[in-house]
Amino acid sequence: MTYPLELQQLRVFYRTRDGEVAALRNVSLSINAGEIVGLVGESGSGKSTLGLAVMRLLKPSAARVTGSVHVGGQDLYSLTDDALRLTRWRHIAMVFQSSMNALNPVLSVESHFRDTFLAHDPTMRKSAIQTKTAELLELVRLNPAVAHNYPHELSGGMRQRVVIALALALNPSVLILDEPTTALDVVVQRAILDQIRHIQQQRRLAVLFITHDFMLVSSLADRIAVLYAGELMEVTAEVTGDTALHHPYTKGLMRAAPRLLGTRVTIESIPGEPPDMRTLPPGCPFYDRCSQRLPRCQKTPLPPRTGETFIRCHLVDDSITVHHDIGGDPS
Amino acid sequence: GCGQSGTTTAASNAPQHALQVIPGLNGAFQDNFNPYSGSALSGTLGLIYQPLFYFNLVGTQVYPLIGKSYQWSNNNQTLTVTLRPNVKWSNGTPLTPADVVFSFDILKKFPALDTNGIWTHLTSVTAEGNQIVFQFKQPDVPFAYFILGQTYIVPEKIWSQFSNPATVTNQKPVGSGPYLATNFTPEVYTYEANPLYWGGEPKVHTLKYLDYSGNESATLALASNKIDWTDLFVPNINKVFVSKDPQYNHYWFSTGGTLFLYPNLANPLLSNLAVREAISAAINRPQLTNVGEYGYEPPATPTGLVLPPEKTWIDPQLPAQDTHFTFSPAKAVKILENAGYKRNAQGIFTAPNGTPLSFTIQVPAGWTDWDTDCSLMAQDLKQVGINATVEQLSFGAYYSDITTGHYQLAMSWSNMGPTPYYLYKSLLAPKNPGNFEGWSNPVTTAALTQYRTSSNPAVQRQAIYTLEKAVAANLPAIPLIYGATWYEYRTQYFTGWPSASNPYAQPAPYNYPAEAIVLTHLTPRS
Amino acid sequence: MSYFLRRLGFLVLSLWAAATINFILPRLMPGNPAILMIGRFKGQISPAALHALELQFGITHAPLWQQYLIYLNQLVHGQWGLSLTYYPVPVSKVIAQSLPWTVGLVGTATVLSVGLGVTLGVFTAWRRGGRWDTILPTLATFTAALPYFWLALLLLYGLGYEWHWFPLAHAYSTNLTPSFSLTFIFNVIRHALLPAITIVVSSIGGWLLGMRNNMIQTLGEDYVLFGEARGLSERRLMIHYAARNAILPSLTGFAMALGLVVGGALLTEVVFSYPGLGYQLLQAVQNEDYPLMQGLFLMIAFAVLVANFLVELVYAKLDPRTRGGVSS
Amino acid sequence: MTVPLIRAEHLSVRYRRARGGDILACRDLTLTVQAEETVALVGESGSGKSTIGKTFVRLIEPSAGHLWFRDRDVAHLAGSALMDYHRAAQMIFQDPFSSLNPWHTVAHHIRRPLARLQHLRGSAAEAEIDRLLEQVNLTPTGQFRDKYPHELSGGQRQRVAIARALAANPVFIAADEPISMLDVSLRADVLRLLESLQTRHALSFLYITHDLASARYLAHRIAVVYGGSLIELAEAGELVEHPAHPYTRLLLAASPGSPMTGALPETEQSAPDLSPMRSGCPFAPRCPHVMDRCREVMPDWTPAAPEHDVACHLHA
Amino acid sequence: MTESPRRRSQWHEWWSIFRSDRRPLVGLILLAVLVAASLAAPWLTPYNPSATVFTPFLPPSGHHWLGTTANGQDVFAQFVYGGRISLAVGFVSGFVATALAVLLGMLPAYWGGRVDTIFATFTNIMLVIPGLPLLIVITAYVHQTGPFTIALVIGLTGWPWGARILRSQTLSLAQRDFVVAARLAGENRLTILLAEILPNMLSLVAANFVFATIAAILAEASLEFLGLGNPNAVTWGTMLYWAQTGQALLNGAWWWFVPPGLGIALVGLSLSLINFGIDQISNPRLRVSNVRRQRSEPGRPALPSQQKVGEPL
Ligand SMILES: Nc1ncnc2c1ncn2[C@@H]1O[C@H](COP(=O)(O)OP(=O)(O)OP(=O)(O)O)[C@@H](O)[C@H]1O
Ligand SMILES: Nc1ncnc2c1ncn2[C@@H]1O[C@H](COP(=O)(O)OP(=O)(O)OP(=O)(O)O)[C@@H](O)[C@H]1O
Ligand SMILES: [Mg+2]
Ligand SMILES: [Mg+2]
Repeated sequence: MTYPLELQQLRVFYRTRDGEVAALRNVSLSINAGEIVGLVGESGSGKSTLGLAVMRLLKPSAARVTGSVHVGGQDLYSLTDDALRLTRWRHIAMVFQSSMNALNPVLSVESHFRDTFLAHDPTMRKSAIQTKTAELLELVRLNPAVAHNYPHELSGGMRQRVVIALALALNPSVLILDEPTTALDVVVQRAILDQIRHIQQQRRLAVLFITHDFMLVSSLADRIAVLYAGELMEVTAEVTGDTALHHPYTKGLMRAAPRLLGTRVTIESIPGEPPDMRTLPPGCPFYDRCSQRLPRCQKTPLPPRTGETFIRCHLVDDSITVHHDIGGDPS
Repeated sequence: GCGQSGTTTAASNAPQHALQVIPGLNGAFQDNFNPYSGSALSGTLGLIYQPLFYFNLVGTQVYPLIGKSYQWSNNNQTLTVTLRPNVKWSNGTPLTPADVVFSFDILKKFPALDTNGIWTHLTSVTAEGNQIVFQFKQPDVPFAYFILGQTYIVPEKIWSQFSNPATVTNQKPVGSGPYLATNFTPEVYTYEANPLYWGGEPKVHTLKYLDYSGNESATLALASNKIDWTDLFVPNINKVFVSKDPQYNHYWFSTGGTLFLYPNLANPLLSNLAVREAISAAINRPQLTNVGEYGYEPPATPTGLVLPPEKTWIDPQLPAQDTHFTFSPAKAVKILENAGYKRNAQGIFTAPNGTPLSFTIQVPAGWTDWDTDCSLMAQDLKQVGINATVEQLSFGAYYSDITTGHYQLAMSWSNMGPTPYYLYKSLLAPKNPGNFEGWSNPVTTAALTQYRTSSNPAVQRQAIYTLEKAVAANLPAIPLIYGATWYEYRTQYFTGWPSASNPYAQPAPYNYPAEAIVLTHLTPRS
Repeated sequence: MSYFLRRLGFLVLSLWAAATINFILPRLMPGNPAILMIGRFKGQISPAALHALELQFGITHAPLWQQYLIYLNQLVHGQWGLSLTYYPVPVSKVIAQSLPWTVGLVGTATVLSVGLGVTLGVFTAWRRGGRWDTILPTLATFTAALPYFWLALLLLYGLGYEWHWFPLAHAYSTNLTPSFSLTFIFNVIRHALLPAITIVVSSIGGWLLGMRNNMIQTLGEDYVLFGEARGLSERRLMIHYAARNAILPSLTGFAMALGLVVGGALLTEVVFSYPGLGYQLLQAVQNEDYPLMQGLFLMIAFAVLVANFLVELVYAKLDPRTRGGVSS
Repeated sequence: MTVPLIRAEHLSVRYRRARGGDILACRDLTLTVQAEETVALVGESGSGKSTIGKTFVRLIEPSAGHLWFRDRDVAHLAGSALMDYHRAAQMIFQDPFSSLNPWHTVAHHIRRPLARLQHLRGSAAEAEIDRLLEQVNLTPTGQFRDKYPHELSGGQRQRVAIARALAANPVFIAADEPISMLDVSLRADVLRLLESLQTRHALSFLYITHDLASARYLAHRIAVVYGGSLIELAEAGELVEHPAHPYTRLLLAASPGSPMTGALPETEQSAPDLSPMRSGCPFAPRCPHVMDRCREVMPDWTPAAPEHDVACHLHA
Repeated sequence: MTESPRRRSQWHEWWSIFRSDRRPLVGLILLAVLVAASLAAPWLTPYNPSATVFTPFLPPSGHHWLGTTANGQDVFAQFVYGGRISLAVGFVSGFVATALAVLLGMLPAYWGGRVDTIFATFTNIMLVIPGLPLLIVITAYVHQTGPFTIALVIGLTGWPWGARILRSQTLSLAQRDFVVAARLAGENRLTILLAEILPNMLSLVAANFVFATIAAILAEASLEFLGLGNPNAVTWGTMLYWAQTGQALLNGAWWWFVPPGLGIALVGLSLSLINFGIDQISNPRLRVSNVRRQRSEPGRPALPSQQKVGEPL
């Protein structure tokens, strides 16, 4: 079968003053239609890089990409510039991390829609554009009159909705959301997430939802992919259950967030800091910070894994039971 | 007489080449032919309006213009001018004695127009038939120069109508001169020959006065052989200009007024003749000429007379050391030592009372050749143990300093007239505005009076001889070099230009009313 | 409304300040115009003329505050007086005669320079790292540092005098009479070319570099990337997303430059003997021509302020954030 | 009960703005913070949380009301008296990237308040710097002292900011969203640090956040503000378990980790009116239970439960 | 990644920016050569720059590297000695203008209130007054137009544009949390201004200095070209003046006219090239280091275009 989005052995290297530095290493991930995959990880783990690489938006002068990205079975990286331009929003769209600044301050909301439509269909009629714009704005629960506003006249939440509406404009099959709500108030965030989920189900979108907020994504996503130092450590479908097997890093992320309800559980932070991407150890990149590390974790490379779900950890190799203490004391 | 008989025989089908003039560097021209305006367009005085006579400052000629002759009487207190008959205004009406009288009376009525102070000397101007009678308050023979040569005659009919003649731009001038102003733009204005001119229609039909504000573009135009007549300062003129067309390109940098180093005689050190002599001996005048002035402005002579134009005035009995300067630092040192000055630790001479010979030399900022001259002099003076520092001041500050005696040494100009009297009067007459140094001496004052009150050339000559000796011996101001009148001309289209060998009139286009004399002497090359 | 009033207040205040500075400045200079007139002739006119000139020029020795009040009063009544340099030509006439040439030459050159500079800046930034991006900014840096009067002289000498490609001076050939004929217009353009090139060459670099900097800053903005992601054409992105935003910080600079156009390009005009205002300004200052200086300074101040005001209007057109409301 | 550490009484803060009229970012606020207590201030963006925090540490002078510190009104202090107050009341800012000067070393940031507020100089100051760095777990201190902010991670920077606040040896710290700009794993770090500092130094915190979960974690009591007004105040557990005000309920429903699904309980999403002329409940335009009264009168402060007060006409 | 193993101080980082881009380095070297040449003038040439002892208009040769002037001065000697004053004037007035810009731009801005309004208005008014005429008036007023009077005057009139830019930057920096935090730490206003705000504007100040210096060198040359300086001082400006009055080009003496202008252009070029480096340093995107978890980037100082471009003199 063809996935709406399929990444194989994706690697991204940034060109820096210290030479090329890998920001993503051998990432393989597929998303089904109608599925939301959450991508979590600390800052700098490569989440946005992944999003941009999937969109083929990394500047060739700044970054080198190997591996493949297939959108609807089509290899994005073998397209010509023009074909790429046309494929982009029609098949795969993205909402940026900093959507607050994703709208051109000197253009009205309407112009953004017009630009988007005309870029892909120069013959589109003005009236058609207007009706579609109104429809899309209503889809994200905005008053269609907002079309005449300029970005600065909108609140952050409204801007975010406009950006999401723009992302849906050409009815793509894949949607990448890079921290679409981090800058927002919880109430607004929740409203937007509800809408995203609603639309996603309606249109059977394949969604890659990038965030660093484990709590947020766990209630939203069908699967969660955990990125650490440019590598996928785990892809899991179930996070709440106590029995599920998890990578120590995933568990660390879970334990770090305070709970809203229930008994007050002491939170714990993951000690240490993410590794320097320029000087990664040969073994597990999490080795330095892992509380359950084994001697061989330091030198032995992590096993390559693919599939719907997987864990890449030497503990799991040996079928050693990982203790699940995320729930703390179940009293 | 210098009247030209109009010749029309040479007239050909091809229009005559218009004579191209750059009358000095200017901002865009402003349409202003008011003879009373200091900024009237070049040619207003001379080509359009004329005085009664023209006195040649580079030669000895006196050209009768509207006047035909003049005469002193009544103990030199009455000057009578006989007018030339049949002079017409360019609008065809005759020029009457009443016009002449009016041209003087208007100066009385509007003192702002009387830039020569005519009415401080006259009591009345009246017409008697064809004659104009000027009554003087006191005998002042040389002042006739201003009355006869510097006062322009205007038509009463037109000028009596202006409530304030000073503020009129007079764009359609009616004059008695050889040319008519015909066309004006900010870049070029045109004169055409006046067919009604009393001396006959000039042979040069058309004059184009061009506006150049940039020295560079003007010189390039000159070097491109596009200009027939101008007064640009051009260094290395033989290479830059003459060599571009040696057959036709010529120049003559005639000497103008003498430049002096003025000592403030109120200064106890500078009032000492020895100090002035030492300074004079220490100055390397040829160097000023060659380095400061591109070799164009020759060293002056001790009498201050402008040579060669005034060479006929030189006292043949003048001792040799008073006819030219010798540069001698050694002599300067000796003079000071003899006068009892001693060198201090810094090598600077000090007066017996202990004050060192240390002076400032004032010079207007931006007059760069003078600035250079002064710095050369300062170096010269240092050589002989006199400390001098150059002070460059804005012109306003400089001028008020030298006129009010707030200076020690200053480089400045002197005034010039048809005879050396004008220089000496301005330089030596007590309280005279040009007497910056504050000279006052019974001998010179008496000599000036002697000249002023006599119309007898021999008496006048004796007075000048006295003054020459006094100046050379006392150095009330120290002559440096002669100013120069820049003047370049081309003979490709027109001949008859004044030159060193034929200095019949001041040669530069800005010399008024001399330019009219020059233009009426030119003939087109056929 | 209150905003408008405040702008108006600033305008009036600025004009008053310019007028006052312009009253004080020449009077700080030693001497007076009559004395300077004597200086212009290197003493060739008789010293008796000083008094007469002072009389003509109406130089009073009244207390300064009195002169100031009279001066302000005349200004308010639009009387700019008679130029002393060109006495008795009215200041308004001196200005009116030279202004069109200056505006024509310097204005066109400035607009050209801004236009070209901005375009090239946009272009080089867009092709960042490319060949043109290494050549043009470096070249621009160099031309911006050229002393332009030096450049003017070199051009005048080389292209004008040696090679005869361009005329040596003036705004039009002196054998033509100004008219609206094609010959005359071409002649004017031919005469303006060399000075205009000088102005453009020496000022284009600043605009290019400034615009390039802003562009690069803007190109890093998310909305440009988001536009690219949406598949917008390069043209649209470059012009409507990047350049349109990048130009905003330079607008004040444009306003200043446009306003100062009426001050003329002094040295360029002098070198090419162009009949513009620059040389008049120099002469006015050097001759302490109070009325002419006053007229010119006020006109310049006025032009700059008006240009600023206009640019504010344009700004509002280009940047919706300034159109009322609270900017974020 | 003893004298509270800090008590705001009818505190209001008015901002003058060039255009669009003045706004009341804090309106008639009455709130106490006891010694060694953490009070969390939650509310949506723009509700006036930072304003309140800055007023509590007197970076802003209130336009009305009193601010009692122990038994002294510090609302209008200035000059050295204000400096004295700053010895007791400090602040931690939201953004560790802009709260440290990129030009100064870690040690310098801490040395300045020591010198100005504690008059510590020389080796005594240096020893104190080491001690403070240790307290915020920036060890070995020698390794951090001479670093520049850009050489530190976000969490480390926030620790420096905390150490700087501690340098004044305060009894009260307003922590303005100290973790909102930090990464997940670092958030826990800083929360734990604040927790431990409180017990070790007998500190009181005004913990400003929009994240109910962390408020519940760190605070003893939670105060909810909306549109510049305090609308609910209760013990932390009580508030999240039994929210009384419709806005609090909305907030809770929207917070990640809440079990509530389905549409949010609100009618529309407009920003609250902050103009001084407003008379009714700030939440009225969004409230699903809005009554006429709500738009006209600001509800009184009423107990919804013991130690649980709310300003809502529903509970009157 | 959060930490680089090589812990570099700010200065190191800046230096590495200088090294990595070739242009600032070229600029530095160029400037260094020009400065060194003028400093080493007595060793580079045996001739006195003012001595009029040689044959006029000699073309460049082994004896006279750049030929001689119309008065028989050695052009190379004039060039290296003249560079001294031209550079000194440039730097002095660049310094004065920058100092004034800092003083009149920053202080009132941080003081705020009416003081700020008054000074901002004053600055805007000063901007409206055309520079060269103002210079001419002031040089006329100040007696003695030596190169350093001119430098001072140029400095005194060259500040408004910089002041305006620095003012807006100060206003934006004053809102930053670290400034607020400094207030909490008990710092007084002056300390905050000097120790907290000023350092963060150094790159802007440096850029301002660069452009003020270029403008000053050009302005000085313009004044002297108009004959308003001291013609006996040897500077690049007076060289141009004398070359122009001496009709160097018409005499074919390009070697007299070209070097001073080229010298000025090269100084300007080198400074602008150096400014590319400063520009990069001041670009906040490079300064915001690799660790970040920012929701947005608040208060990013927008660099207004730093040049007062295209003011025709
Ligand atoms: N243009 C670039 N040049 C060099 N390195 C880069 C570039 N962009 C990102 N990186 C590096 O690549 C790594 C991954 O960055 P990325 O932005 O993808 O992280 P992220 O997971 O999205 O972080 P965040 O949660 O902060 O958004 C980081 O170490 C970052 O410093
Ligand atoms: N200096 C100021 N001048 C004018 N208005 C201000 C000022 N500071 C804040 N405001 C306004 O006051 C209101 C409250 O601001 P405040 O920063 O206190 O809110 P907040 O709750 O901290 O918001 P956030 O969660 O976004 O930090 C907002 O409407 C804001 O726009
Ligand atoms: Mg990211
Ligand atoms: Mg806040």
